[in-house]
Amino acid sequence: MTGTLPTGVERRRFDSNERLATRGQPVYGEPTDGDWRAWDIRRSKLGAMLDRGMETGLSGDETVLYLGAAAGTTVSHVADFAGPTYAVEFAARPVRDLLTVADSRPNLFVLLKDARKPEAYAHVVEPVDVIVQDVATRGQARVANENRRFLKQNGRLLAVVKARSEDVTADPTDVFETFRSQLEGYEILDTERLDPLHDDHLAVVARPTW
Amino acid sequence: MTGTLPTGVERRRFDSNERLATRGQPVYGEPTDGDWRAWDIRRSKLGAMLDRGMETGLSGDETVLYLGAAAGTTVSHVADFAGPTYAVEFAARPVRDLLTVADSRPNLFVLLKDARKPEAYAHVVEPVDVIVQDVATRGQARVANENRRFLKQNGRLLAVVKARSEDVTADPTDVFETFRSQLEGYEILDTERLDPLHDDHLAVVARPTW
Amino acid sequence: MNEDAVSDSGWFRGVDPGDGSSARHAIEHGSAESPAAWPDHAVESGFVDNRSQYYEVLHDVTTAVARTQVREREGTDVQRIIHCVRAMDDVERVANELAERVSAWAGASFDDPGTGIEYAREIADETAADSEDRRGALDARLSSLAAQVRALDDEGQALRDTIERVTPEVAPNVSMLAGPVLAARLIALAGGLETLAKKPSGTVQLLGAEDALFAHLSGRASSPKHGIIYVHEYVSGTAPEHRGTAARALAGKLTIAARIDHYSGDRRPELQAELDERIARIRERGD
Amino acid sequence: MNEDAVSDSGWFRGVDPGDGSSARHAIEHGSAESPAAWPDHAVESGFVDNRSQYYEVLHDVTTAVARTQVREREGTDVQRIIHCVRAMDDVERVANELAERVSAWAGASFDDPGTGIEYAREIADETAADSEDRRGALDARLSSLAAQVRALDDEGQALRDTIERVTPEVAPNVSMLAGPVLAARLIALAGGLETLAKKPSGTVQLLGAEDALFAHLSGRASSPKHGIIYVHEYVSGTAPEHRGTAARALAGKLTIAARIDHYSGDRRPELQAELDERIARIRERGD
Repeated sequence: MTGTLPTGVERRRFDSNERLATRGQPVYGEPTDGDWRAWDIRRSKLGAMLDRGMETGLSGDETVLYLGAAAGTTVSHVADFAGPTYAVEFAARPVRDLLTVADSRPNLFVLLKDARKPEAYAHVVEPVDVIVQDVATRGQARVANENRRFLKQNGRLLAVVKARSEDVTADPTDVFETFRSQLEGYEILDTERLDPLHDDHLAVVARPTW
Repeated sequence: MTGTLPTGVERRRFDSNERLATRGQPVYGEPTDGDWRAWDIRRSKLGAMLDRGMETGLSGDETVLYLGAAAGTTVSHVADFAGPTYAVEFAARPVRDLLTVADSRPNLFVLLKDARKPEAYAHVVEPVDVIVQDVATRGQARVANENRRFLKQNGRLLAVVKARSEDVTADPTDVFETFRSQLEGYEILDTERLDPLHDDHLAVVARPTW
Repeated sequence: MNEDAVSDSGWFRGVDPGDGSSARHAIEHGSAESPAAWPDHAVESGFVDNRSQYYEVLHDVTTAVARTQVREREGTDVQRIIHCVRAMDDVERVANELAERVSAWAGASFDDPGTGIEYAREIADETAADSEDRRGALDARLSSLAAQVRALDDEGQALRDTIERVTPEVAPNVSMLAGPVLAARLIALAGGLETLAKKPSGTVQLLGAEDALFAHLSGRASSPKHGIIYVHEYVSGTAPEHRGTAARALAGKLTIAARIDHYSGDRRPELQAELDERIARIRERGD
Repeated sequence: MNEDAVSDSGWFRGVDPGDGSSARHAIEHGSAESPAAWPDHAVESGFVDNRSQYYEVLHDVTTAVARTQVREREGTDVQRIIHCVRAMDDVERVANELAERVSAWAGASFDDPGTGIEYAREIADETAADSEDRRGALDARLSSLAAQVRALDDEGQALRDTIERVTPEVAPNVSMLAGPVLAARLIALAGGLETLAKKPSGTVQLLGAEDALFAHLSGRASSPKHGIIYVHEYVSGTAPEHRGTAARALAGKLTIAARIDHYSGDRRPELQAELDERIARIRERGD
C-alpha cells in the first residue's frame, strides 16, 4: 500500500470488515454507517485500484471526466469525494439508474454521449484533473487518445482496459500490450492487473506529455 | 446431290414446289398428294441431310433404331420407307403424339426409354442397319458410343449434333470438334453443317469400326 | 451397371403370349446387355409362329406400354401443377402479409414508408451509397424481415414460371384458351385434368365460386355467374350485362379443351379462333 | 470531423438562462473542438453570477436532457419490441402455413410425409448421402419451398432472440415476472409500456381476450378469466378452480412491475418472491 487515499475516501469498519468508504446517498444496496457508505471493490475497478494502493494521484476535490459511467456504481463514489464530475455514458438503459445517482449529487453531470466523439461534449466539459476511463467498446486506446484534450497539464488518466472488449479470443497480455503501444501523448506511470477481483482487466495510470 | 434417295423416298411436286415425300398417313399437317406426303425438311434434320444429297447409305427397308424420336415428325417418314423402326424417346409429352404416328404404322415400335441407358431396351431392340440420332441432351457423343452395340457390321450412324444442347455459350465449331474427338469405335464418313435450315447443327455419317 | 438387372434374353422369355400384362411388364422393366436377333429367337422359342406375327405383337405391346407410361407421367405432372398453384397462392398471400408488417414497421423509422411487396424489396435492397443515413437508421431485424418478403416473392415467381412451363405440356388446349396459370387453377379446383374433363360446362363455369353457390342454394344470395374464370379478360373485360353469356361461352370451350387434352392431347388451334369469334359476337350483340 | 458542426464556444453561448428549452437543445446538439474553462466564461459573459450557480444550472440542464433522451430511446426500444413481437407472430404463423403445404406436397412423393416445420426443415436439409433416391425424387420447387419455411423459422427465432435481449432492458420487472416474450406481448397488446403501466390490473388480466370479453358483454358467453397471461405457468399450471385467482394475482404483480419499469426503472427482485409465495398459497389453499 504505497498510494495515499484521497480526502473523502477512508477505510472504515462495516460488519467487522475494514472497507473503503465515501460519504453520500447509498446507490446499490451497499452497507452504510451514518453518512458513510461502503465502496464495493468487487463491483468497482477504481475502488480496487485504490484498495491495492496504486498511486492514482487523487487527493480529493478534483475535477473529473468519467468515461463509461454505466449505472453509476463507481461514479457515485467519485462524486462523493471529487469536485465537478462529468459522467459520460452512451447506453440509455443504465443512464436511467445514473440519473437517480445524480439526483442526490449536485456536482454530478450526466451526459448521454459517445466517448469516441469528444466534440459532442467539449462544449460542456471543462478541463479536468482526472479522466477515469472504463468503457466496454473496442478501441479503448483511441478513446483515451481522443479524450486527452480534456486533461490539465499535470492531470491523470486512470484507465481500466478490458481485454474481452477488444477481442474475446486473444490473449489478454497481447491486448494490454497493444493498448500500451497505441496510447499516444501519454506517459504511463503504473500498470497493474486487477485479477482475481476483475479478471482480464488492466489498470493503467498515465499522465499527458506536452 | 451425290447421294441417292432410299427406295420409298421421292422428290415430288406439291403446290408447284418439288419436295421430298414418303407414302403414309399424314402427321403434322404436311401437304399430301394421294398416298404421298411431303417431308418438311425445315422441320426434319434427316430430311435436310437427304435433300442436300449426303451419302447416308440408306436404300430403303432397313431396320432402324431412332434415338430422340420426339413427337415423330421425322420418324414417321423413316417408318414410311424403312423396315422395323424402333423409336426411343424419354419425354412423356411428345410420346403422346408419337403414339398417334405409330397407330397407322405397324412397323414403328415406341419405347419410352432413356437413350443414355441402352440396357433398358436391348432386350427389345434387334441389331439394326441404321441408327438415327437426334437427341437434345448433353453428352451426345456418349449416346452414340453407348448405342454402337446395336449397329450391324456395315451399319450407319446418322447423327445430328446440336451445339446448343452441349453448351449454349460455346462456339458451335468447338462443340462439333469435341463430338468428333469423343466418338469412339466409329469411322466418320461425312459431316456437314445444316445451316441455315437448322442453325448450329452438324450432320454426321459414320460407320462402326471392328 | 447393375448386373442383377441385366439378363441376356429377350423381353418375351417366360412371357405367355396370351398374357398382355406380363408382356408389358417385360418391356417396361426388362433389360439386356446387348441386342440380339430377337425376332428369330422368338420364333425359335415358339413364342410366335413367324416374324410378321412377332412384329405385330411387339407393336401392340410397345404401344400399350408407352400409352400407360405417358398417362402415369402426366398424372404426376398434373399433381405437380396442383401443388405448385396451391403453393404459389400460399406464398403470394404470406409475402403480402409480411410486406404489410414491413411497411408498418418502416413507418416508425421513416416519414415516407411505401406499401406492398415492392416497398419491402426496396428495404431489402437498401444498399445505395447515397442513402447511408437511411441505412444506418434501418433496424437489422426489419431488413432481414424485408429480405424474407423478397425471397418469398421470388419463390412465388419461380412457382409461376414452373406452372407456365408445365401446364401447356399437360393441358395444351386449356392453356391456350385460359393461359397457363388460369388453366392450372381450374385443374387444381377440379382436382385433376381427368376430373376437369368429366365436369359439365356449367360446373366449370362456377369452379372457385363454391361459397357463392352455396349461399345461393341456401337462399342467401343470387346465383353466381362465374367462378375463377372471371379473371379471364373475356369475362372481366366484357360489359356486365353480357358477362354471364361470355362466361358460359368460355366455360363451354374450356370444357371441350379439357376433354381433348385429357383424351387425345391434340392441339386444336381452331378452338381459339372459335372462342375469339364467339366473344366478339357476344360483345357486339349480346348473343 | 465535420467542421460545420463544431463551434468553439460553450453550450451557454446565446442561451437565455431563463429558457430551459434552448439550454437543453444546446447541451444535446452543440459541440466544440476543445474544452475550455466554461464555468469562468459563463460568469464573465454574465450567463450566471458565480461558479456555484453555474454548476447548479448545469446539473439541472444535463439531468433534464439525459432524462428526456433516455425516455425517447426507451420509447424507440418499446416500439421496436412491439414490431418484433408482431413480426414474430406473423412469421411463425406463415411458416406453419407453408409447412402444411410442404407436407401435403411431399405426401405425393413419399409414403411417410411428416408434418410441421421440423419436417419442412428435413426436406430442406435433404442432403444425406444415403438418401440419394429420395433426393432424386424430390421436386426442386418443393425443396425450394421447404427452404423458405426453414428461412422463416430461422427469422422467427432471430426475432425471438431480439425480443429476449431488448425487453428486459426496457421492462426489467415485467420481464422478470412474465418472461421477456410474454412481457413483450403484454406491451404490444397495451400499445406501449406507458399505456401498460396506466392500465388497471383487471384490464391487464384480460389483455388479449378482447374477443371473449366482447362476447361476454354481448351476453353470448361467460366472463373470461384471463387473456394472454394464460400462457404463464402460474396460470395454465394452476388447477382450473384456482386459475382465476392465480390470474388475478399475476396481473396484479405485473401491473405493479409495469409501473416501476415505466416510472423508475429500478429492479425489484422482491416482486418475484412475493408472486412466488402468493401463487404457492393459492395452489395450496385457493386464496
